Amino acid sequence: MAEITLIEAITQALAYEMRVDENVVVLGEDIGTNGGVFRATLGLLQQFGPERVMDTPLAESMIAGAAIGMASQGLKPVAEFQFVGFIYPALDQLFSHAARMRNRTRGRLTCPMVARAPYGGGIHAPEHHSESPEALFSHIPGFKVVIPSSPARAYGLLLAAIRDPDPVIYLEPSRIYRLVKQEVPDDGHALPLGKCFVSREGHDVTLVSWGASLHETNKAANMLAKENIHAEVIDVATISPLDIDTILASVAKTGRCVVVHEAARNVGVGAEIAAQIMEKGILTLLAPVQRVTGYDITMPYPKMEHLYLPTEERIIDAVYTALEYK
Amino acid sequence: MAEITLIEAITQALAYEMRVDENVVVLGEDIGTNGGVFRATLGLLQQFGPERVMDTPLAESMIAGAAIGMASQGLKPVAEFQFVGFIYPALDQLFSHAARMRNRTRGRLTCPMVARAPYGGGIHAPEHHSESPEALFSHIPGFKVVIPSSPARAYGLLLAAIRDPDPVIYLEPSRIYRLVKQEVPDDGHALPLGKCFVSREGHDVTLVSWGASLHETNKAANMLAKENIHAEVIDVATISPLDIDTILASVAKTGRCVVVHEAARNVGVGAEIAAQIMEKGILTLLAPVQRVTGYDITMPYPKMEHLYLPTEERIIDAVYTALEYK
Amino acid sequence: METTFPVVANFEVTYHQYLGENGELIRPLPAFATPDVLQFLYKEMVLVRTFDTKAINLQRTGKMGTYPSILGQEAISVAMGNAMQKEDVLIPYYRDQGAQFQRGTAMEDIFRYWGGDERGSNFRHSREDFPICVPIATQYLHATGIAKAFQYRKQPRVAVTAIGDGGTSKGDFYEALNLAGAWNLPVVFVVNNNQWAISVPRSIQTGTQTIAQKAFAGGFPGLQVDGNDVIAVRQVMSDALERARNGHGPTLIEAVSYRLGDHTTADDASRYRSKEELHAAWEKEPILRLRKYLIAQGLWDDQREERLLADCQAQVAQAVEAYEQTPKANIDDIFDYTYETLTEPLKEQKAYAKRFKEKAHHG
Amino acid sequence: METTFPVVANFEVTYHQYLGENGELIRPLPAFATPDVLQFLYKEMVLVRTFDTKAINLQRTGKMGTYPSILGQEAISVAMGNAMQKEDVLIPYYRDQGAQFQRGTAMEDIFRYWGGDERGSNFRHSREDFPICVPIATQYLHATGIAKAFQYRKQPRVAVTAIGDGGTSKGDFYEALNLAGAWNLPVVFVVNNNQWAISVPRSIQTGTQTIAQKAFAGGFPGLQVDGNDVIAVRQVMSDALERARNGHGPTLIEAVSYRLGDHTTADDASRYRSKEELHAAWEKEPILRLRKYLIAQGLWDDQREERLLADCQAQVAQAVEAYEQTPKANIDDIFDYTYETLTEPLKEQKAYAKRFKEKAHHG
Ligand SMILES: Cc1ncc(C[n+]2csc(CCOP(=O)(O)OP(=O)(O)O)c2C)c(N)n1
Ligand SMILES: Cc1ncc(C[n+]2csc(CCOP(=O)(O)OP(=O)(O)O)c2C)c(N)n1
Ligand SMILES: [Mg+2]
Ligand SMILES: [Mg+2]
Repeated sequence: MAEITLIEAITQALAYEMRVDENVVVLGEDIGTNGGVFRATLGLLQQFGPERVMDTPLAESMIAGAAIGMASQGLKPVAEFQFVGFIYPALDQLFSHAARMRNRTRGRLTCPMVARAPYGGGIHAPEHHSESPEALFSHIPGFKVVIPSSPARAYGLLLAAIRDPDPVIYLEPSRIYRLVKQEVPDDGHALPLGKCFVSREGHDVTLVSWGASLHETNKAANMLAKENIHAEVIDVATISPLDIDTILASVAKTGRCVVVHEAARNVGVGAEIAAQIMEKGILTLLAPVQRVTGYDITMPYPKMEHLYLPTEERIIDAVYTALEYK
Repeated sequence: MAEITLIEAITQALAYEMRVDENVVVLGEDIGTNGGVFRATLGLLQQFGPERVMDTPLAESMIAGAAIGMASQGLKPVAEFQFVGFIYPALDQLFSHAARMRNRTRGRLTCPMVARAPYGGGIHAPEHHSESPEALFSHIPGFKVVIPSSPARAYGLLLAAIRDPDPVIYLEPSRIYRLVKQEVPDDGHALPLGKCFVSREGHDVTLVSWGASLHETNKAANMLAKENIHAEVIDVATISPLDIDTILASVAKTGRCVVVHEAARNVGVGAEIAAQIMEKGILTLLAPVQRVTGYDITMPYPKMEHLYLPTEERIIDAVYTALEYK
Repeated sequence: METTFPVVANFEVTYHQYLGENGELIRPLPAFATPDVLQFLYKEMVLVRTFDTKAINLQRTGKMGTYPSILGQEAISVAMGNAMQKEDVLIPYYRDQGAQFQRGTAMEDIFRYWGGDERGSNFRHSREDFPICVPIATQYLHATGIAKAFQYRKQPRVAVTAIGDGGTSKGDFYEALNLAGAWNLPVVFVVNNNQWAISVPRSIQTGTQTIAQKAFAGGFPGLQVDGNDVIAVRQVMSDALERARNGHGPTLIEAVSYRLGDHTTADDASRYRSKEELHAAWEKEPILRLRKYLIAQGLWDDQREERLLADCQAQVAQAVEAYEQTPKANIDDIFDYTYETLTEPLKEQKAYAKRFKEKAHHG
Repeated sequence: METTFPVVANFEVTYHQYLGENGELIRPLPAFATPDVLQFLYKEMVLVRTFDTKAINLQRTGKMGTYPSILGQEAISVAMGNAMQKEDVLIPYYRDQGAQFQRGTAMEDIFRYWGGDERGSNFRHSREDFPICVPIATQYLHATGIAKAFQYRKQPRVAVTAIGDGGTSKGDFYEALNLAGAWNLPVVFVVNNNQWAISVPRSIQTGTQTIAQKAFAGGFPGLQVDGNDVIAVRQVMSDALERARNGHGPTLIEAVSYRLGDHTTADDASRYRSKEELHAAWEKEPILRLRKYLIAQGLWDDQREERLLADCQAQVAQAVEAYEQTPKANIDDIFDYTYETLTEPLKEQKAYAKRFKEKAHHG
């Protein structure tokens, strides 16, 4: 079996689900002939035609609002937002309607849509092309928020997202779109939403991350291993609802935890994870949970973005802070 | 001096600043002849005329976008969003531009605007009229987020917000618009942004809250006092940037902390406060920080909203959990 | 050499009316307007007004929350719902009671909604219709998505949506027009131009001569209709529905009317508009107008009116009864519909909430 | 009885052009178009193209990031900036290099911006002009706010803003038109209709005949101009500016042109559009057209062309030099402009960041 990249895994999942379920349609800007600016929808127009692969006018509120309408009719729209920095005009539709339709109508109308978007920095892209707003969606009840970290997870989680009966925000770390290749059988097997994955076992410290940052986190774990420090690495994968149990089980073992994310620190997802570990696992904690995050500044333009993104060095520094505690 | 309500204090602050600074203009839906649906701008049209008190067409992105343009020209627009549940269409303008203009232009253009909105639940209003999205704004670098809890603080903080050289999100707890009256001298004295206020001193537990919830928090403190439990109560007032030092100083004294807010729990501001207390004050903590919050559901319609809002009982329950720890 | 510049596109807005302000016929009746149908439309308008009066009353007596009266707009709403086929979908705004009743939505559900109960949107009939939409103009986009689903499935169905004059200032309104035009969608866009958006008059809302002309931004026809003339609204609706159903795309209908009541029960319109204006508007109101016509034609009289009013009262009273008998909601209700399956965090929160259920203070 | 429905409003779009596709005059020259001015406009267009070519080259050689070429739209951009007064304010989109240069914005700043450096938006001249706007259509609303500030202060200034054809699908575009119409604001709205929004052709973007007609949704004039005819664009711009400056409100100008390059250096337009279409578009391009006219009038020749190209190369080379000499940014730069005064959390974060400065791996 050929190895594929994360973005190819996304295309593979979209094509799979479109083949087996004719209610699945995709829509967005430049997703047709062009196959998306990152080529996530490459070939879909040819395979499924313009009625299912819809190049839309340039309007994100419209994309979300139309998807909500389609979903209410039993379609399963997968809407692409060209970059997650351009999803903000759609927040009203997403927050006010997608997230609430089931609750508002007590289950009569639902919104089984997926909002996909390239996400995160480190690709030397112009301003607004490198944002990490997962905290915003995680705070809004009604969404599931999913961020894959590898081709296999991208495939399995996207299938799960499309099949989920509720709206899923699916954020794709563009920095690792083509970073690694994996064999990903096109067997239609979904991965569970709402579950963390233990990516690496260890007993000295728990490193928690997701998306592209998981790669620096893994690198840090490798470097630490050379110092005989054995980190357990957790890929959160579903940011909301959070699978705190898997994290707590790890922290119960290690007693120390570092959470790593690209997004700004203040009221970020790292805070939630830290707060829950304290609430439910304080007795197992040997040091305060450390956060290695983006700063509370707008993501810098490419020339300076490397100063913003969490690095192995910062992660290792935080691990030592945790280990040296008391 | 006559005593005034929180909303009258807001009107008083607006009028004061419009008198002393002709760059201050107000705009929004129904703020002219009607004086705003809650009457926050009552009388301003008569005093300052339609060029400074602008009834706008019904469009929130427009209100924000136009305010950004005005602010770049040195005006100090104070934009009213009729309810904070209707600010979502403006999030793109606010996140992408208001919060970034100074940084984007390295200080050449700035955005000294205020976005005011009635906020929070408990007024038996229809859906979308009872939201608490302070976490969203707090996560976005570039904003200050302010929530007053009394007439005096509403006055002083609004003056500070208008005078601030950067964009301020000013959320007004509508539940307490007319709950208490206070003497508020119309002397133009601003209160500092970025500082918590210690509302009540105590040594057994620190209660941290803001806005309308501060009232249940204070009531809980009163009830606890009868049980000889002396709570220190902190009014956060500026939700971002957070004055963690005042909170830490209190927790250093009490060893226990309960954070109370109406907004949904997941990735809420309570998580940030809890995480920071752990990071910087874990050695003084005798129990994990407790959070008493809204649930991770859409704010229920009026019939059931009382089941959602934090109550004295829930706060006291959390205090006992903290006190009984270990 | 030429000195003028060629015209490359031009557009016009027509105004549609059959009944004059005094109920006199100013154009030949359209085919649908048989005596039966006209009497039916009349009755339905009176029913809506009876409901409306009761709803305001329920609010005033503390039995319901804030409520937006439809007073003055009955013709638009009734004609709109009446012209639709059952299999069409209504995507209403919050002042579409008449259309909702035509669609089979229960009065008690509307009471429940404004009584602060989500169950009011779990319609037993018209189950594909959208619930009341509070965030202004968002519903216009939902309508385009629904219309797209019809188009995709090659179903001869139409999405019908409505909005107020104020709502036409919002981005979602225009984005919907643009998409509907670009995709030639089976959708009918209705604007209830009742002259006011809360306290903001139409003249401040937009600088256009008509609202109908905003359709030209989407590339399809826009027209004005006398919104107090139920015959005219019913006719332009049917035309637009037929156009849409036959694959000829969207239409924007600006129904010119007047909000005779306050914006909602939380509003006091005397703060911002004159008695004179209001009195003048009452002269044109839709129910009286049709009654005058029917009476002149010998199709209506006082006896029938009396019977009708009694009938309407009885129907509404029954709905009030059903509303008041609604079983109490419980904690499960507020937790169980955020997701299809309760998540782990919500299981925990629900259990916690149940601990406090009995003690709640507020409300 | 009448049987037709009266027209209550009508509208038309005119098309403006002076130079035919082969550089021949098809209407008498407007007054501004003296030989000097025409030569000046020509030179400025060539300068923009020289800059553009260099910018693409910088990107290709790894010296700059993604860049959106203005190839084909030089006439629109130069005419727009040229028609403005110094005290007016430009609120550009990302393909307005020509207008920016007319306004005094330094070429090296544009290089810096696309080189990934915020300092590129700290213009030394044109300090009130807005920076490049990436979130499509948002700038149209900024323009209305700026225009409102002028109106409030009774300053005879105009806000000029631009957008692409794709951008006209967005809510902010229409909300801006509506506000400008409602408030009669001194603003000129320019649409660069270059036929493509990345890979999406104009025909998919909107169902309208023209983009100009979208102005009717705002209640003010909209017109089409040949965007490859710098004389026509300059003239309609002046007219619109004068209208606005004299308190007569906004104008929407649809400048019909063609994007001769890829969308940006990250795009490959051959994936989605035909060579034939591109070749046909080259036949109409603005620089060649004006050159033909100038040569026919004896106002231009090969010698002047050669000198001009050398001049432009030198100017651009100087800007590249300045760009390359830009001092390195540092940690303070990324922290110090989020607020006027560094907040406590940011002080802490900045100190922390400085600890790691030397070790950074990425980039
Ligand atoms: C996005 C949004 N902004 C503001 C409001 C508050 N609001 C409710 S109704 C209304 C006026 C609507 O006027 P119009 O569209 O003319 O409809 P009408 O009420 O007159 O029928 C406003 C401002 C809202 N519901 N949604
Ligand atoms: C809100 C938003 N959505 C998407 C994008 C990504 N994007 C950048 S340019 C572009 C196409 C714009 O086309 P058009 O408006 O015609 O301008 P042109 O590039 O052709 O000059 C898109 C989709 C964006 N910058 N902003
Ligand atoms: Mg209205
Ligand atoms: Mg274009």
